[in-house]
Amino acid sequence: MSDYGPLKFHVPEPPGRPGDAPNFDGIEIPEAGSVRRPAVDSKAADMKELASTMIRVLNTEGEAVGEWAEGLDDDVLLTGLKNMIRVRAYDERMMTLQRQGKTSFYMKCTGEEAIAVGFRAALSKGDMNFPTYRQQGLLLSTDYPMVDMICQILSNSRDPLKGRQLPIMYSSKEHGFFTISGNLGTQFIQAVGWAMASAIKGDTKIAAGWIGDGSTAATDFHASLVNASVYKPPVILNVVNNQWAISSFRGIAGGDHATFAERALGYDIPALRVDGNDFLAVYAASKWAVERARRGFGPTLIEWVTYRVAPHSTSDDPSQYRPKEESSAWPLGDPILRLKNHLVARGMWSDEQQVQAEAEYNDEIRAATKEAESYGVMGSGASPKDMFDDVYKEMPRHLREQRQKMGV
Amino acid sequence: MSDYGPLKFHVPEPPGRPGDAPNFDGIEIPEAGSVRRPAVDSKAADMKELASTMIRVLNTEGEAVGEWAEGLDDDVLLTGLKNMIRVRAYDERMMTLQRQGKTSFYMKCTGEEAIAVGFRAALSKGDMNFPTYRQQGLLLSTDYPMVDMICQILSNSRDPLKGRQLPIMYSSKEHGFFTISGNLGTQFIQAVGWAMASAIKGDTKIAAGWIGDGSTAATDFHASLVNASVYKPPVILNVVNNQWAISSFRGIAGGDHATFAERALGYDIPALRVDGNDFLAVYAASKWAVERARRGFGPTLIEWVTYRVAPHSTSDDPSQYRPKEESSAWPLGDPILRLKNHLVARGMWSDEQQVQAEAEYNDEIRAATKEAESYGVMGSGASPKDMFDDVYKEMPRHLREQRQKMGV
Amino acid sequence: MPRMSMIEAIRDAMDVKLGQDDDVVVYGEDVGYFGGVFRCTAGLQKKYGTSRVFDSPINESGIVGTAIGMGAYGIRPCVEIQFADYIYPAYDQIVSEAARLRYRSNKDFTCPITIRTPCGGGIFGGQTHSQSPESLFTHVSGIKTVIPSNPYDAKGLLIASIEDDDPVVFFEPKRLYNGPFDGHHDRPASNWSKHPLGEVPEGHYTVEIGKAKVFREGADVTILTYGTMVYVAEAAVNETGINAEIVDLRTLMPLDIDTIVQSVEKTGRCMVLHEATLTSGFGAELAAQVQERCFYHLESPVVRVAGWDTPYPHAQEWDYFPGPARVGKELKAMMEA
Amino acid sequence: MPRMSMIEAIRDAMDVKLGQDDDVVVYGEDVGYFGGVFRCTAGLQKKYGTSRVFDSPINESGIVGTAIGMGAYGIRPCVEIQFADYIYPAYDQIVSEAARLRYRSNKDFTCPITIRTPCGGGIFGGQTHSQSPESLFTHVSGIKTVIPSNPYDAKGLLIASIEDDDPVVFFEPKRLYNGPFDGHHDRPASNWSKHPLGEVPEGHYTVEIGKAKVFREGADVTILTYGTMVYVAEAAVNETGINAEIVDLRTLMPLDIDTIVQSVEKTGRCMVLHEATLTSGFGAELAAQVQERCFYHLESPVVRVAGWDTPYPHAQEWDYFPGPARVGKELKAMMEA
Ligand SMILES: Cc1ncc(C[n+]2csc(CCOP(=O)(O)OP(=O)(O)O)c2C)c(N)n1
Ligand SMILES: Cc1ncc(C[n+]2csc(CCOP(=O)(O)OP(=O)(O)O)c2C)c(N)n1
Ligand SMILES: [Mg+2]
Ligand SMILES: [Mg+2]
Repeated sequence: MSDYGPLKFHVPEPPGRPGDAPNFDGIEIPEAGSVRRPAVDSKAADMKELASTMIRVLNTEGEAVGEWAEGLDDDVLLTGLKNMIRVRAYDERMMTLQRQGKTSFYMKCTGEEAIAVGFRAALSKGDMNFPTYRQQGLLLSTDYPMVDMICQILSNSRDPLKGRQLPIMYSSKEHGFFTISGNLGTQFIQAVGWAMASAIKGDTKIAAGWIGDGSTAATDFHASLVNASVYKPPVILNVVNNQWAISSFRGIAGGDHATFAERALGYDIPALRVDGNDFLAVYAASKWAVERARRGFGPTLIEWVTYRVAPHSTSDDPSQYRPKEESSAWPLGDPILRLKNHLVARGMWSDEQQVQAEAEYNDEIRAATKEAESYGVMGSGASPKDMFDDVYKEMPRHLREQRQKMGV
Repeated sequence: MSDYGPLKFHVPEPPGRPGDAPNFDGIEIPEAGSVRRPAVDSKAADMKELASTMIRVLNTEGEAVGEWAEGLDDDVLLTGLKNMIRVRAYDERMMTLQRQGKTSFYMKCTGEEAIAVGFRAALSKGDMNFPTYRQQGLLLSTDYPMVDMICQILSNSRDPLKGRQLPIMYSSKEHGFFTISGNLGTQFIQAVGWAMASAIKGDTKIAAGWIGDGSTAATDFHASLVNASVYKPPVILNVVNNQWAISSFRGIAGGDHATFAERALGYDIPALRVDGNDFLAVYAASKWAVERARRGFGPTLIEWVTYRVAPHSTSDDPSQYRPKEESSAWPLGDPILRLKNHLVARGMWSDEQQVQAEAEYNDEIRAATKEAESYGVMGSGASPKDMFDDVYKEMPRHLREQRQKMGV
Repeated sequence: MPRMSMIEAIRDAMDVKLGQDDDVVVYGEDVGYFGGVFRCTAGLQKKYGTSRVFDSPINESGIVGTAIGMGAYGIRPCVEIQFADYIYPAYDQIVSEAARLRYRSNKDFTCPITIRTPCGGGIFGGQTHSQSPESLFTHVSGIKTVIPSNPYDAKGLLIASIEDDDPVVFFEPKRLYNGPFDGHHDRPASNWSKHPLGEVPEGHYTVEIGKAKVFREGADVTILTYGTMVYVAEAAVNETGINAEIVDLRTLMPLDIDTIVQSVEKTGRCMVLHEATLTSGFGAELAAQVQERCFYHLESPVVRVAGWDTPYPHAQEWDYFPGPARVGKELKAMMEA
Repeated sequence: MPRMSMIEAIRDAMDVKLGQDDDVVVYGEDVGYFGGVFRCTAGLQKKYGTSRVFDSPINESGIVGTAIGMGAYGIRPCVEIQFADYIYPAYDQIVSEAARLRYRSNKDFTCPITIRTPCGGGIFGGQTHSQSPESLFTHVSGIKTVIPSNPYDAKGLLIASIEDDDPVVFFEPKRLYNGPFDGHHDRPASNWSKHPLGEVPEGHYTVEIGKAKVFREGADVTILTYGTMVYVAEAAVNETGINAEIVDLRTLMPLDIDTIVQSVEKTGRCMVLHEATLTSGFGAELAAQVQERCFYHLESPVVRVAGWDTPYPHAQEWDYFPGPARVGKELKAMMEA
């Protein structure tokens, strides 16, 4: 064996660390409109290239081009823009609450707004999302009361989850929003199970799982793909590739030389890779996958290519591990700005309307915050009495004893 | 949503169940010699088609053809044939011991002998396998004492594992055979870790993980591919696709419409799909992957296409769930017969030598069995005294107390 | 009344629920066409179709994870983990998800699932076909843990589990599948057709989750036990002549502490007996509670008899298994304490 | 002697071992370049290179599984699970593999790995950043379970763990990272630089695994505890004026039963105190052993004070946490019993 040199250990590194210039050379960006749109009943094997490219609709001039631009509803675009503005304003305000010490924790989705908002627009009532903590846009695109969301953030006396959950871990069955888990990946397979149940019952509802690029490495990602591959349930498996998982870049999830969408192909699951900062592409791809699922053609995996502009959470400081200018150098731009430019170019929207919408949402959020705060802020709201409820449907004897002991 | 029909639930079924005629139409078998052999430093992306086809060397005339036939060592082929004969004879004899009640349990690898034997021939001393229970050929291709293997099967007083393990769960670090686990899939990721350690230390040793088609569904299969993708350690990830997992066919692992080899591509890991009943193909592919790993080009996944001729274990009766004639209809034939025919055709071997070799191994095994039985058979060998040792390196107080209590 | 083995009783429970309730589905590895490696689901796929009874990929996390999703949708999966030794890959789904859904969502989502799994040794299964991991579940708030010791209870408790709106881990002592087993492995095996507890009513009935049963009345010492050990305790009692009260717990969580306290206060002595590894086994919880609640009635310490703190060895199975001899010896020692 | 926080002491332990022994490697999620979400590995990658200190994919089973493979190869990985609440995906690897290798292979293969993980609540982390799952590991034969309560012990025990030839699960009470915490969350936080146990010698030393420490001598009641609860016990003792002996167990498995028995025989009373959920917590094992071994010395039942049997709620954190008021109340009640 003497003619073999010593082996070397390989640990992938991102193209830039603090002090380096941002470098996105590794991200190949095809022309908008260059990717075909196959029929929704296409076989995975017949559309493999869609996992390696990137579906994009908006070109640099802000025009909607190509097959994926066809049949998009203008109302959806207008509403989408407004919802994205609303999400961003909400995030800003909640960050402020955290800085004011009114809540313990917050997580923003800045730069990723198009994904949840655009996807939600393609769903119907009764469909169920299994979101991560960065899909507030799903809930903020519905009529779920914003006050209730803020009460959850504040863990106050009107918190719909009674203070039991970390802020941002909303739950609303009614609004197709599964209770968020702190454990990464676990809900992805539950989405598959939910969709299996819908198929078993001969229902028409579909499910959507959500996972981050880093979390694709988790155990249940594979369980999800295997079960989706075997039972072909009506589920959409969303991978939000925002390039970072706290301080680890996509390469630490094995996503440097293959795309996350390509993972699906080995399981005979069709996959789309989509510009996640292009609202039109998001909406078009979502519609395609929803139609496919609801027509009984089974699962689709979608990789949404985007960038986590914000810190991971209020506990995080990204300047410790990535170039400071990285987020502004991100080549796919700002989803709000891109959709706005498109609508302005088409004469459907104006700068004034934009300013006005921002102001309106700020007002809405300010009012909602005020109302929410009237029910208390962190540390002053939730009651210890509630602590022993709902561990089981009926409180067993030992919990009754413990509650008694606590004197509540 | 009224224009959508009710969803249907899909559960894959094998092409045949008891009473049906065997049907292997789904198994595409390319011509021997038709698949190219890329350089060992090829990128995964540049050899994708090797995951979807099947590398075959022996054609129907028993000739070795194509690029993968080049540079194979005749000695290895002769030794390989003998080792396969030895493995099959060993399996037969151990089954008899089980029927005689001398052991509680046994598992055969009939029809799959070429894989472990051919693979082992490509390894060097110091390399480590992380086998499943169907790779006895790895150990039987080395000078590991057969008597010791049988003593393990008999759980007798000379059992190297002191009766602690279920029969067939051998362990021999010295012979590059990691202690077998009853838990499926767990060792696959350990193989990756072992290879990482070898690379970290600048060693030249490589590791090989082993897993069955059914077990690719397990959690740690994904952990293994992710870690292999990220750190590119010198590991070969062997998937033995013998079509069945107890009563479940490959489709229940999601392997009906995509190959198991194709799974690797989404992780940027190169993959070979190989006729596992063709000893020459097995050896050639193994050599390629071993060379690739040892030269520092990282992991390879190999799908070995074969058929589980035997029942799952001595507790199983396959006539309950698959057509009786399925194993004889298996289109890739018997690995021993195929290699024998090749060697006979080339004048390197004869029918007489075959008969003689069989007789020799039967004698060896009979003698080894006799010796092993002299150390006791199931229920009469292992000592309760040994039960408390080796839970920890040093026996803690509570185990000393328990041993005392037991009175040994 | 028909006599059934425990396997038949368990199958019958699923049959009854599959027949009564379209929302019940049954799946797991080899559970569909083949009917399970222990045959507990034999015939059910044929009767109810592949959408109701089917095979799963070999991924226990996936089995439980999909079940949780189905439960959230609103149906009632009853899934099988082929051996309790293989439940660990599903542990995260059970602990972090099944157990927490109701609580964390303020009952917006619930988890009406049942996880059946064969446990315990005595079949020469070695380290990975013999384990009794029940205490790992009793520590997890939000899970119910059930373990029947006979066909009647098995059917009634399994129906109750499937109907329960909370997640239940349902342990099936595999050594009891075919007959009661008292630990005398060298004697001929008996089977349920000769045992009164093999009498299993047809159709629907339930045994309440959370209720223990006094299996044998006695005055001098209480034996708290469950599963296979019920019969080992009985054998030890018969062989020593000690007049013990044997309590078959049947459910570990929620625990029927009233029945326990009542018995121990009567007898003044208590043995806790299980097959699982001693340290941090469920016996620890039982001993802790008994000494806390019955301190002034106890004439001697609560004694635990359990599997040794080693992996379950293959060849030394009968040295590991807490059989009637070991139990009898400890019982006698207790009575002298 | 330098004063260190517990974070610094833990980092220093790894630094010492990385420097002394080429076979030691350190990895986990965000552990490499960034240095860990709690900064326990800050600077180590820079000092030792990416082959010795590196980031892992988010797959806890993979972290432990690769570590087991490395241990089998012959090196000594010390890995981090970012929060103990996320150790469950690795549970199968720990229980079925790490714990069993030596035994099942008759020491042909061993598992000299250390799994570090922050545990416990008190930082407003909610259900999934607050758990204390230690008892789930004490039930598993073959694993050692360590939980230090101060910087000195943390460094010495971590070095001992890395040098140990068996797998160690090393719990780090995250509420103690920066300073001792007595449960009075509404008072200013103190830090280790002001505490004698913040004195940490430079270089190599070990604290023996399996040895408890009498943290405070006392005559009237023994408090068995570990981790954060050591300081809560101390506060309760100071506030009630009850002369309790506080035993800091430091290692749960193997347990230092001699120190425990000696103390309880002296005081005649025993409280067991931990933050983990009560039922089947490690306190159950302690209570079971104490009543068994010290029965005739006990003047009152062993009392357990623990986290309630619910998930760890976010907003009700201080109602859940067994603080000095609750401990003090129970202590007083015990003394009257
Ligand atoms: C099982 C598990 N392991 C680790 C963590 C800690 N953790 C929380 S978020 C996070 C990074 C996730 O990154 P990604 O999946 O890319 O999602 P993103 O935050 O970028 O949206 C980690 C490691 C966790 N919550 N659960
Ligand atoms: C984690 C786990 N789940 C289930 C089992 C039970 N089991 C043993 S072998 C087997 C089938 C494995 O099939 P495959 O991986 O195809 O290997 P083969 O037996 O065909 O060689 C099953 C389900 C197990 N041993 N471990
Ligand atoms: Mg991310
Ligand atoms: Mg197989």
